[in-house]
Amino acid sequence: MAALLQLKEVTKAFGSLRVLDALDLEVDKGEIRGLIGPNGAGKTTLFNVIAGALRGDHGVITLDGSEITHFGSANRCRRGLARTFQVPKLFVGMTVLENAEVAALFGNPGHQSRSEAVARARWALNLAGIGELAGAKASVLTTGQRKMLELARAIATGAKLLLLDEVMAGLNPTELQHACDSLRALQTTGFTILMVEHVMQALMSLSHRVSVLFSGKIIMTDVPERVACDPRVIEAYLGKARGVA
Amino acid sequence: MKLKSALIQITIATVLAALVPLVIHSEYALHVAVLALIFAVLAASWNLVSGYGGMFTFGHQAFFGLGAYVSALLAMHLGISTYLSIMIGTVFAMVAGVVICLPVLRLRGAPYIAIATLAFAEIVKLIADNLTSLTHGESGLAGIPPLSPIGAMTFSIADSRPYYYCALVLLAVTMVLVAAVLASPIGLAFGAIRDSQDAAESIGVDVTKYKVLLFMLSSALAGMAGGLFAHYVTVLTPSSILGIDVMVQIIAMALIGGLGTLFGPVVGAIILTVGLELLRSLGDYQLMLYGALLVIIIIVLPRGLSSLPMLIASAATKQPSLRGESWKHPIKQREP
Amino acid sequence: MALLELTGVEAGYAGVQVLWGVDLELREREIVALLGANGAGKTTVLRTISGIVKPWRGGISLQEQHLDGLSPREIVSRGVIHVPEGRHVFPRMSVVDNLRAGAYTERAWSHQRETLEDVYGLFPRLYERRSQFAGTLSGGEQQMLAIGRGLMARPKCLMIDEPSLGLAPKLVDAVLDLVIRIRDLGCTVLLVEQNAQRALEVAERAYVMEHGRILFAGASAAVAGDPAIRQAYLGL
Amino acid sequence: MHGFNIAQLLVDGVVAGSMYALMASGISLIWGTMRMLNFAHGEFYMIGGYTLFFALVALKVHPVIAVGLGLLMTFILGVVVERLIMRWLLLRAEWEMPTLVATLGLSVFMQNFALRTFGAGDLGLPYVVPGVFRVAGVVLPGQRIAIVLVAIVAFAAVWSILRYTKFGIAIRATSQDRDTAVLMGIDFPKVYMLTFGISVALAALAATMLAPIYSVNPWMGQRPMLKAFIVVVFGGLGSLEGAVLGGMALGIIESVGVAVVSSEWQDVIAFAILILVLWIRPQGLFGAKES
Repeated sequence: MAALLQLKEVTKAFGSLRVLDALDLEVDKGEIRGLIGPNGAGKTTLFNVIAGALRGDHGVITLDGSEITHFGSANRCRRGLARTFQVPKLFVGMTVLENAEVAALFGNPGHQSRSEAVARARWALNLAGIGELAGAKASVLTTGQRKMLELARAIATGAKLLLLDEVMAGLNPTELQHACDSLRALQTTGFTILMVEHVMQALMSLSHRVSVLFSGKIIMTDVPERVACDPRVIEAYLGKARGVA
Repeated sequence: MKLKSALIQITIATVLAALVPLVIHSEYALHVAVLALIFAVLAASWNLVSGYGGMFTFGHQAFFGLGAYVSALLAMHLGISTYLSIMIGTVFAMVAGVVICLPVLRLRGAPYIAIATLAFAEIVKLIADNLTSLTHGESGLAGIPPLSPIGAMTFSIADSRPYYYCALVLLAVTMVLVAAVLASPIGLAFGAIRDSQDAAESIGVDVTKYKVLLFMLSSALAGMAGGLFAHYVTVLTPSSILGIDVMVQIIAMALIGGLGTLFGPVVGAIILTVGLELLRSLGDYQLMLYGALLVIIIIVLPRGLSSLPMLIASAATKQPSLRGESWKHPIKQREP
Repeated sequence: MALLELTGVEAGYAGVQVLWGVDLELREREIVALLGANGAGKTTVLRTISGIVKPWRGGISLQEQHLDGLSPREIVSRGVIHVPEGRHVFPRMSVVDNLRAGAYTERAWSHQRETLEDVYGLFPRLYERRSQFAGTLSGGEQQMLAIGRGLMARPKCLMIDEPSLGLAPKLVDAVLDLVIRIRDLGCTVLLVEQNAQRALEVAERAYVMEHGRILFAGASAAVAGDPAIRQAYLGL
Repeated sequence: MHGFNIAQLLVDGVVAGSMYALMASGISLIWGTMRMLNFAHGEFYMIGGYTLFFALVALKVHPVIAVGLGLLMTFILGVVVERLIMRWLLLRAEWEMPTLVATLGLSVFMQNFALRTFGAGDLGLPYVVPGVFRVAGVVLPGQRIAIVLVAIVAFAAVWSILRYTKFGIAIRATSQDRDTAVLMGIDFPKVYMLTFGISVALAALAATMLAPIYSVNPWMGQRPMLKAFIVVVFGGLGSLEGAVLGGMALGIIESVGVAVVSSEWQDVIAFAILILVLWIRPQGLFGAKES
């Protein structure tokens, strides 16, 4: 299967601190890939570098075969890569539908009419399970609904690859269930998903494969069951007992 | 707001406003009305960048003054039609808007944008002050020709009525333009940029392009208002149209009506111009009132009069404030 | 006797509830670890104790006196000190000024000379670097400084949030050794740690949090052997 | 030569620069600590000028006491303004724009209040320090020497307060990381109040020194404040050293610039450079500190 997203030796340093250290990563078309790692491993930086909010110091990023290393985030989005934010950044002055509509209008390189954009926005809201909120003001949404609106906005851009940054954090159990269902539905619809998530049950049950980021490198990529049992991962998360090392 | 209902409201308001001169015969009252309309255009144009674009500029008077001076000078020295000169003045203001927009694009944080735009306005004012051979500096540019006649309608300093209609048309056109832009995809892009620049970029909005567009539109409208102003009052001094006081008035008008609302700045302009004129007995205390009003509004009614109904409603239903938020020691991320 | 006690604390931010009835107890002169995955609510517990977040319900008491409802300043002056995650030293202040800032309360300020000597005794490295800007220190040194700054307030209870974050393994050892020495000086320590294994080695007791609730509590040895902890971290 | 004496120009530049630096350091201190820009700084300067005038002319007190009264009056006014107006705005989630608007409104209010109360006329004052010294062809009026000395003393005082006192540590800690300062038990509202008071008192100090040279009127604060904005942008907002360096640089450039550009165009160039600096280095020329 061909890789949709490919990172080669991507490096990013803040001052003397190398947050990403010649990192390689490939995400295949159509998969749900989980990205885990302990606090401070560099997950958010990696996301920002992939999405274009930060530029890497080094390395090459390709999306669907074409290089996007030097593109800004708006341009990357129009090429099929959309993200959500850990703390939702909604357009609070607009309705839910308008939030998704902007994404449909501007995320897509092809010209489209207003009604097409609205239709696509509604479709995205339905996929994210918040279709019935279309007319509501974005400012009145609950945390869970905000997260889902971020997801819907990413979908509405028509992106092939969704970067989801902790979409499940702060959701209650019902919302969590809905979110999991939505993501599965998205995957069967043909989206590729790369997700950072701290709600481990959800991540482990959704992901086809999980990549583990530790001190700026991907230390392993495998199916969830094997990742969770791998001593390196347990060590990265729980730490190493003294004297064992 | 839906475009259709906005257009209907604008039409009704314009028609009603058109009847005003039939009721009011006092030349003085009409004069105040013309000023109110011109300031309404100015406040509405500033509302575009600040209220809809989220960029709080402090130099909008520069575009107003540029439009006024360029148009006045062209009409005086080249003898061209005042409408042509106003158009050229508008283009000047628009170009100036693009010029100041470029550094502003790189700035995040209201104080930096405020300083940069204020410095720009000061430059324009100083130029008007210093080019005495052209502008006569602070002693003022006098003898600006009134608007050229349109068919049978002639303009003179003695009669405010034709100017009233002229200003009303300009305001109506401005409002329709603003409403149409806001209802279009461009308006959605503006809103997205204002609410979250990061998110706007992440969904493919070309932030630079739309910010420049916003500045162009806003400065052009301000320039056009300036042109009309110049040919109405026929005397210009740098401090009367390029001073910080003008900016204070614009901000007060937009704020009192409600930033980021379609009619707010217009309502604010009318209330403040007419209201303060009614308090004429206060005479020179006007500017003091403007200053005090700004402070009071920003503390008590930061969203302007337009938020008043909402505030009353929420006070009546006694909505609890957000729990867990300690107002005494709020901990927020405050990075510039 | 309990030094610090939380009973049924519920709290959150801007209408979003994070803590759902947290009970927690610290006794005099002990180290207690507070464990759990990211986003479990550990930091919020500390912020609620230190008064930055006001509890919605439940009580917090220090030696049977109410702490909830007090301002962060009053809580600090009663001797409950929060060393924040990510160190947060004042980067453009010298090391010694950072330490003096820690002694801001009246009581601590009048004793600052002695305390400063004690802190330099614990952290000789800080003494060597005392006139350097804190921003120029290494990550490990900054962590030492953050803890030292907390000690300058002469705390009864020191709450340390993620001291090992971003530190090399050797430094993690050094920091955790210090935690023991601080306890031996008579201070109670509440340790929030990502590095659970290591935290359990130094702590007498531990609480494991998940989704804003205490999932499990007990002696360190019991917690270390319990599968619940792996579930809390890795979701299995 | 052409009638320009370089030494004289430099000395004049240092005199003007030390006053710009005083104004700018107040604006910078407020910015650094409270993260707000004070558009009314020039009006506090004006209050200092008027207080000095009335203390000297009406109360006929000793000049040193008059200057002291000017500082005290402005400090108290600053504290009151912070407590009554700024406090509410600074505690809001969205504080950047509202504080700008409030200080702008305050500026217009105070200016026009002065205009109504004291009239539009220029009030002249005798030099507080009489006498003129001549050194190697450089003319040095006593007042100007006093200005530089006072500025040096003021900076030394502010620097020492920031460096050595408990309150100074609280200011620095608050400005570098307010949320962490709270964890030390630092009462930041109090820090805000006193910082604002001290900062505007610095402006008043500049006014009491310059009033005898430039006269007192309701608009006297406008130019110095705009100049101070240029300085803080050059020096980097929030940096005291930057304010001093930037102030001196602007004073000397202006003074020497007279030899090159006629004086009425100097400000145009200064503002243009300001925009250029913001464009190229949004953090200011010397202000590399904030990442």
